[in-house]
Amino acid sequence: MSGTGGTPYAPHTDGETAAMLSAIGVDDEEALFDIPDAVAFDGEFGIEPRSEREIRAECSRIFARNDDLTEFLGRGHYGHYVPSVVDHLADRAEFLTSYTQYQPEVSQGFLQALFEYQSMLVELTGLPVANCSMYDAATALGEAATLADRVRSTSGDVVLVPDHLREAKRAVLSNYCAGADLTVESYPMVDGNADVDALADRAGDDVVMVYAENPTVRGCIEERLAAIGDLAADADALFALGSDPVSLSVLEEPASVGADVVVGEAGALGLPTAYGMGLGIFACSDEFLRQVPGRLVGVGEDAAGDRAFTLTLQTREQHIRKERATSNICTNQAWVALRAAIHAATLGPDGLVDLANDCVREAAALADRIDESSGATAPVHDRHHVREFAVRVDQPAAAIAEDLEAEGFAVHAIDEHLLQVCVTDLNAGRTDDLVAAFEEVI
Amino acid sequence: MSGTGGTPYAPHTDGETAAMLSAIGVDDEEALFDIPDAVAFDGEFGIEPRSEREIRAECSRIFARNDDLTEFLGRGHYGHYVPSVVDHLADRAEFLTSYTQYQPEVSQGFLQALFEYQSMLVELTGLPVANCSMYDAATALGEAATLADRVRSTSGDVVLVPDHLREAKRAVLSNYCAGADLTVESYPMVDGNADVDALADRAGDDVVMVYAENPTVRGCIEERLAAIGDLAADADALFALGSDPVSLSVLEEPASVGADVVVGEAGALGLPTAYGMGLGIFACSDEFLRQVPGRLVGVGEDAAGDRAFTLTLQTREQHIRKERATSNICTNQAWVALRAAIHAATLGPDGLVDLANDCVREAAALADRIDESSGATAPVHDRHHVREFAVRVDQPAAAIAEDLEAEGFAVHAIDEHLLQVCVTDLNAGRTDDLVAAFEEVI
Amino acid sequence: MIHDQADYAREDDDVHEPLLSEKDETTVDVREASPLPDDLTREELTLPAPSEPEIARHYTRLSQMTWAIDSGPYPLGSCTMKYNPKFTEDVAADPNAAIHPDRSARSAQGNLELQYRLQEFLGEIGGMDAVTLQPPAGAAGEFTGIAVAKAYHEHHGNDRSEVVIPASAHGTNFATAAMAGYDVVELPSGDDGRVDVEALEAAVGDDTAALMLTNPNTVGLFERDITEIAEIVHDAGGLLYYDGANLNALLGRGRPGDMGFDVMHYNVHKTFATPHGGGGPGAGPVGVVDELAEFLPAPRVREAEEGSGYEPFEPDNTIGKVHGFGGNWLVLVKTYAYIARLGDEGLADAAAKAVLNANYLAERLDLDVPYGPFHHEFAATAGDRDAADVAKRMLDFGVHPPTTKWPEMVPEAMLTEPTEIEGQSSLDDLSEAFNLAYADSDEALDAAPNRTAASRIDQVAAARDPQLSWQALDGE
Amino acid sequence: MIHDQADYAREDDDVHEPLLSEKDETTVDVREASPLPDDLTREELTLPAPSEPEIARHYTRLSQMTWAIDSGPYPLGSCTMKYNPKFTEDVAADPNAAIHPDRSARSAQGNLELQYRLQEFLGEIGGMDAVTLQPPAGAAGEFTGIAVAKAYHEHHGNDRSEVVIPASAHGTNFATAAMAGYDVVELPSGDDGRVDVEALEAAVGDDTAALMLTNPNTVGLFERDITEIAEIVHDAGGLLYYDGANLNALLGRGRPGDMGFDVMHYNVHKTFATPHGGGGPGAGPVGVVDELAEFLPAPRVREAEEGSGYEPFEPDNTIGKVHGFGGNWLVLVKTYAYIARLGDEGLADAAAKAVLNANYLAERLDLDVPYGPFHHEFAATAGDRDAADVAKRMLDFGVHPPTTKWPEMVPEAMLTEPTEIEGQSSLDDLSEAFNLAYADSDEALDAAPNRTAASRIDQVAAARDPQLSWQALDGE
Ligand SMILES: Cc1ncc(COP(=O)(O)O)c(C=O)c1O
Ligand SMILES: Cc1ncc(COP(=O)(O)O)c(C=O)c1O
Repeated sequence: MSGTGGTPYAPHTDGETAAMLSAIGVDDEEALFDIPDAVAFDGEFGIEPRSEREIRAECSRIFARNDDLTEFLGRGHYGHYVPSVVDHLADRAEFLTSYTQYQPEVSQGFLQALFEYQSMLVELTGLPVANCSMYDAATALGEAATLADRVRSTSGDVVLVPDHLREAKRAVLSNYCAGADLTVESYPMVDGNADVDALADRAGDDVVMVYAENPTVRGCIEERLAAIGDLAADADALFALGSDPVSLSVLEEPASVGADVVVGEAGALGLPTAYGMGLGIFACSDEFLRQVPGRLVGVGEDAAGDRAFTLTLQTREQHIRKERATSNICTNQAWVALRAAIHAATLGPDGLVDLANDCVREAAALADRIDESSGATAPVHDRHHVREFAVRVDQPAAAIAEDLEAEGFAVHAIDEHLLQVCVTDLNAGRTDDLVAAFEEVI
Repeated sequence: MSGTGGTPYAPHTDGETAAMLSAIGVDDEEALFDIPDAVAFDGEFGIEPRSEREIRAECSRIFARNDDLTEFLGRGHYGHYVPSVVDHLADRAEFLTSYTQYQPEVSQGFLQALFEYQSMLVELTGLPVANCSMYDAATALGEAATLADRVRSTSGDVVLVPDHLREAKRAVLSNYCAGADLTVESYPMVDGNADVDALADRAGDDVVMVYAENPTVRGCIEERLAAIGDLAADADALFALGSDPVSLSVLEEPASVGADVVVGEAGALGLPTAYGMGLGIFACSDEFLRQVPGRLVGVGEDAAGDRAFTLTLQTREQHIRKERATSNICTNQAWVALRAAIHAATLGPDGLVDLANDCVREAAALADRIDESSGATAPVHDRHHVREFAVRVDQPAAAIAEDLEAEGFAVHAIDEHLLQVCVTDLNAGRTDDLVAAFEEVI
Repeated sequence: MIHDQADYAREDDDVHEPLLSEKDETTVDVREASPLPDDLTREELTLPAPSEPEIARHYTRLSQMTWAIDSGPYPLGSCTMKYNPKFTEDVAADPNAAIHPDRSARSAQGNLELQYRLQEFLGEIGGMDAVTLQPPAGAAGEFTGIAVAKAYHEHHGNDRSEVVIPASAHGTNFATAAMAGYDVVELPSGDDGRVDVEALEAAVGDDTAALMLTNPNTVGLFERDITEIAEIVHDAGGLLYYDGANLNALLGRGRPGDMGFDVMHYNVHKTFATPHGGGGPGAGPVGVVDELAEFLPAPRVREAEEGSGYEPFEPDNTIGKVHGFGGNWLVLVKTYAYIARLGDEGLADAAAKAVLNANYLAERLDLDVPYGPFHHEFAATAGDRDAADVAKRMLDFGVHPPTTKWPEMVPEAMLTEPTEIEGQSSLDDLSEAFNLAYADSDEALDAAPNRTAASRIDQVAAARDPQLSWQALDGE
Repeated sequence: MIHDQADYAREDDDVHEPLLSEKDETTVDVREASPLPDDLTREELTLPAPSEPEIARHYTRLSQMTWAIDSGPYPLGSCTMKYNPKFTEDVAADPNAAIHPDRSARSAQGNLELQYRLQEFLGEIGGMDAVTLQPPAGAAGEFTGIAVAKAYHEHHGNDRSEVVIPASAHGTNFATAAMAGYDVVELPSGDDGRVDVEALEAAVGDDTAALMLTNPNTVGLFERDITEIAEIVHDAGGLLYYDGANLNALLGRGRPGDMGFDVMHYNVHKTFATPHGGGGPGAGPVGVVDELAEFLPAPRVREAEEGSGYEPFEPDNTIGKVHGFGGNWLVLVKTYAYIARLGDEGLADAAAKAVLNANYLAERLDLDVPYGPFHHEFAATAGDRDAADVAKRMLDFGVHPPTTKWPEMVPEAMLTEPTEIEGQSSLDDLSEAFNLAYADSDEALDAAPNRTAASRIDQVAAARDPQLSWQALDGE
């Protein structure tokens, strides 16, 4: 083992190091470095090495400084109960410590798992092509915009997004659009849904993509998706739809409302609440097959004529096509996709649909109760909701949120007098207490 | 998936169940049961099924009812830091969910791991034979006594054990001895060590086994083991020595002091503090090879002439020799042995010796400080200690232990005015606080 | 379904994954390192000192050369290899449960509560009045139960020297009785594979301390005459011991306590799906009827006075201890979690599906299955083929074979227990493996297995010249 | 060392482990089940509904058909496949860290503190003044860094349209520059494999927004003229971007900030050993010098007023966001744990051992290695053999081959990076695999691999007729 101060993860004994140096023909490791003195570093980082036990204790102390709140938070990052088997299987070292399947012959297992993930997304979206991950919903939306830019021959440069869009997602989209000289514009909402009439007025030649979400970031189910799809088609704009796999298990199939691309967040499956870490969905119609960003797993044959899996259509990718690639993405979220696939498998379609339906029922019930008991208005929008809904309060929303926090609950303050509350299987058991807290603080 | 109320761990769809029943030619599952009405059960257990999430929450609530104490407890059950890699590797499903290697051709991996465990024990004990586990130290001691009974042709029926022996261990030994018509007797101690003179007086034809521990249950290193070994040999009694792998890494090698059998607790490696769950060591000299209880892994050859591992000498075992078996043991502690082996591998001989030496140094230092600062006497015995030592207090020991508990510390009260304190790497960082607590309560 | 097992070998000398000792051997000068006087220490210690990456690879590779439930069917008769629900591992890993056994009761209320709850669960399920969780395996449970029976007899001044055991019983039953100091009276099986009541009557008498029985028995047959059997033994003053290895077939449909059994062990790694860990740990709690409760090992756990939690206590005439502490705690926690997960209906369904699976599988086999109706397991006979050879060939078809050549009442027995966790298609695969192997040529059987990390191992030769450590190999 | 990979197949149709959809397909009538009006829901949903035991087996089997670092050597050049310390998984699994990103700062002090500490660690290690943790991978870091550079230029009223990139650079550099709206100016490699300073001088000018460089470069050569290079770019008003993929070779011996780089990304799944997860997630934090700090993505984390913990803040002229939330949190936690484990000396030693290993391995190869002295990786050339074929043959010898056919400056390149985690004997095995494959017959190379779960896969045919889902297969 290496001496004190060395990395514990190199196996060299002093004797081996010496033998290796002599085989190379140098006296010490320093001789192998070809760094001019002028730029060599001889300072210190000042980082003390610690034992793994010390670090576990240290981090556990640090994390204990997060308050112990019951979270009714959503807005794009959702926690559902992740069955234990997901952790146990995904944590298998072959999955966790492998990399991109450049040698498919020794990577059949992971490739098949990703192929199955793609297939699940195909079923959920109704679209025939799904890649095996983007970083998250926001970057997937950005990639959708650049895809639109590539595939739409319109002279347009406008990407239309709903006014109710998470600000951060819009910011990411803007950064992706900036490089392609696209502009992001919002279209208005009526009572939590897209204002289809306003959208009709706005949609024109200059629009390359129309984006809608179902459910919206406020949890509202969009009721006129097909109309939006038609509008987009008429404008020769891409229709991109944002969602998540739990919602997709019950809501209108994107393909059936004319979606060309589905983006969104699949981390609602497989990932625990993870401080915003995500899993970007990217699915689209066949037409754009050679324009898809990210990795695709396909089926082929091996020399024995047996079915085998392999990464495919790699000529779209940066490592081959460089600046003409469909995206710069390389490392993606494969392991998170694996987790989502395992989670979906444990639920099965029944479990998935039940989970989604519970998110619909619980949201309606909780909104009602808050509305009835606390003097707040909920839901603010007269729509069907999945998981979450807005609440109007007379007081400043931020102050109410702070008061609720003092009671042990986290909710969103999304506007001067608007709160937002998200209920899933994880916190549904605490709704009584939340309602009581609302009564208390309002 | 099975309908509501069924086991979630059976894959049968209703359709499959029906198809299977019809293949068998019965109408329902009940028809397959051949239980006379008179003894059939038609009541209820009253156990409500719960989701895995509910059970996790329930058990976590239950376990939170254990007080959060810093434990300075030992006396046969020791906690050392178990590196994370031990959990990750031992938890691999192939290890955790396999069984006894009845088909060695598909069990080479686990067999090799057990063979390596045996080899580590051989190195630590100096004895050529080590089995691949007993339940724990106490049952291993019991098995040593019945081995002595089988191999010693003396007319004797007495097993001599030290006066400082954990009461529970003696009780287990007594149960094993009862069936073989053996009697357990204690020999006295002087200042924490075996009273070798008294032992010499006692040892005679009627003795089939002399047992000593190193360190003793009070943490004292036995200073005259070779003399005890000689005494036993002269009396034609088996010399059985109890220890643990951490202590064995520095203490005299059992073989060199004449031990015929080594028993003890190997759970000090690989197992976290586990409420007494253990891993029994059983090692012995070649002479007793065919009398060893438990499983043995040996090396053989496969049809290709390659080295291969297999369970061996199975004719000793109950499944072949029935009432003439060397033991009734079947299911043992194989997975715990695997954990111990991985832990030992992560430490290497350096790490193991360092750990043991720290246990010697920390115990001496802590005893000194308690002695100096609190008015208690420590160590009570003027010996070298490993991990633990006795403390004499003027007040009732139980009351002091209770007071210390109120301060957040657990120690043993082992006699009217005797406490016992055990320090390892796990609690060494809290010795200042313990000393302060001692000052406080004495 | 065919399975090729991963394996590792060096081309030069065909050694599978090298031993740790072949990768590294490091010697430490203990006397130099130790603060102890030289005469109290060993001179040196030589062990492998691999780095963490090497360790990770070593054990990952070894694991891939190990068949497990999570690999595929593992229908070892009598062993009850069920899928082990993963979440029970998480429950058992709770750091709050990882306390020292010598804690004061006051400070260990959580663990005491869980023990109490599990005692209650098991009592209900077995129809027993009192339960100890201490025995660390089934055989240890047997030893405990027989020791309790012995203590009972002694307490009542009865000097009894014999334990009666059917020939079809598991080896542990015989060995246990002998360990407890009893003479074994072996009862030949009746023509129908069950206890021959007349033979029993003849065997039982004043010397009978107990009859040990498993029900359904080891070929899955329910002892229909259990009421009569119980009467015979009780009338003679003996006790009825229930070997819980097959309790999984009865869950929710029959309880040993209701059948007249006085003492039993539960085999939680079988019935309640705790992992078998490559040979253990398991746990073998023991339940008894009221009259025997005072003899159980100490401590047991009971509710303390109103509202003050739980407390350990010593039964009045306890036999003392059968484990240095409280047994295999982590296993007991998983047991609790499993039982709670299934509940009444789940447990009953587990039994139903286990019996369904065994019957369906038997139906599809080309091998004969003598005796019936069987429940969760059956012993097919390989007839004029060697059962062990057929088993080796089955390995090539991607399944683990059943238990072979036991019990002896069935010639060339293949004792098969698929448990409830296999589905129809998996059972179809399994039956195909049976049938193909059974019908295969002698040469194919002799040459099997071929797709495994090692080919056929000569166990007889290995036992002739035992090499039990890497030190022994060095000495070659 | 030879490795046979585990695999599963049906004898009848030679299908490897069946797809989940081949095991079960269950259809749910959504409209019946849903409380929503029919016009808002889909009609039905069809997906596999396997039981937990089936799932466990499925993924266990798939895992065994997947090569990983824990299987053996995985010397993919540029990818830096290090052993991933297991304990970092436990640190990241802390339930207290699993909070929602929209928590108030007040209630998320723990996570903010860890972010702050990690920003500080990374700043020190790279010699950078300000760090954002947000980018979720290396390429995302590049995009962030270039966007920051662009914002800087725009802020200063500079309209610059070009990014200069050496031909040997990674594909992501080119793609990133294009995504950010820049024209790419490709710089051919100099004769010594490094940047040709004269060519650079010619390429750089008023339009140059930035030069993207990795150092050591993608064949492991240190850009000795880095000071001059920096001067040229800076004099032209451009910025210097450092691609952190090879930072692992410099740890403790050189810092991009000290070399004149203005902006860089860290590739934590390379340099700091967080797991690659079969393709991700990783993380690509970005560090910048003071002048660029105001453009970094929002939020960053800083110490709040004396004693009141940590707070997120928005840099004055932030480019906004590059990830919907804070990036790949779990990966960042593992990064922190790894850096803290190694500390100054461990990090420096990791670099030293990585360089030692690469040099030792190259020394033992029969293949030529053009260019030098290289550091942690080198590009051997397969000469007149096809590098991809040699790689396939290497699979049969129990190792993962290196990156092949890239960078193009080396013909039939085999870009090899063993990292510090291999020991001498493992490197010897690896070199043997190289040499045996390299010397093998054309037929052997064509036929390879043979010991893997699948034999050689025809990727061209697969791309010709893409089948990307089980639905597509059904439609066959
Ligand atoms: C019928 C029977 N009885 C007893 C036992 C012994 O149980 P254990 O292995 O848990 O000690 C077994 C185990 O295989 C068994 O099958
Ligand atoms: C030199 C170089 N730059 C950039 C990248 C991109 O990093 P990532 O895959 O994390 O996006 C890589 C990854 O392989 C690389 O090797």
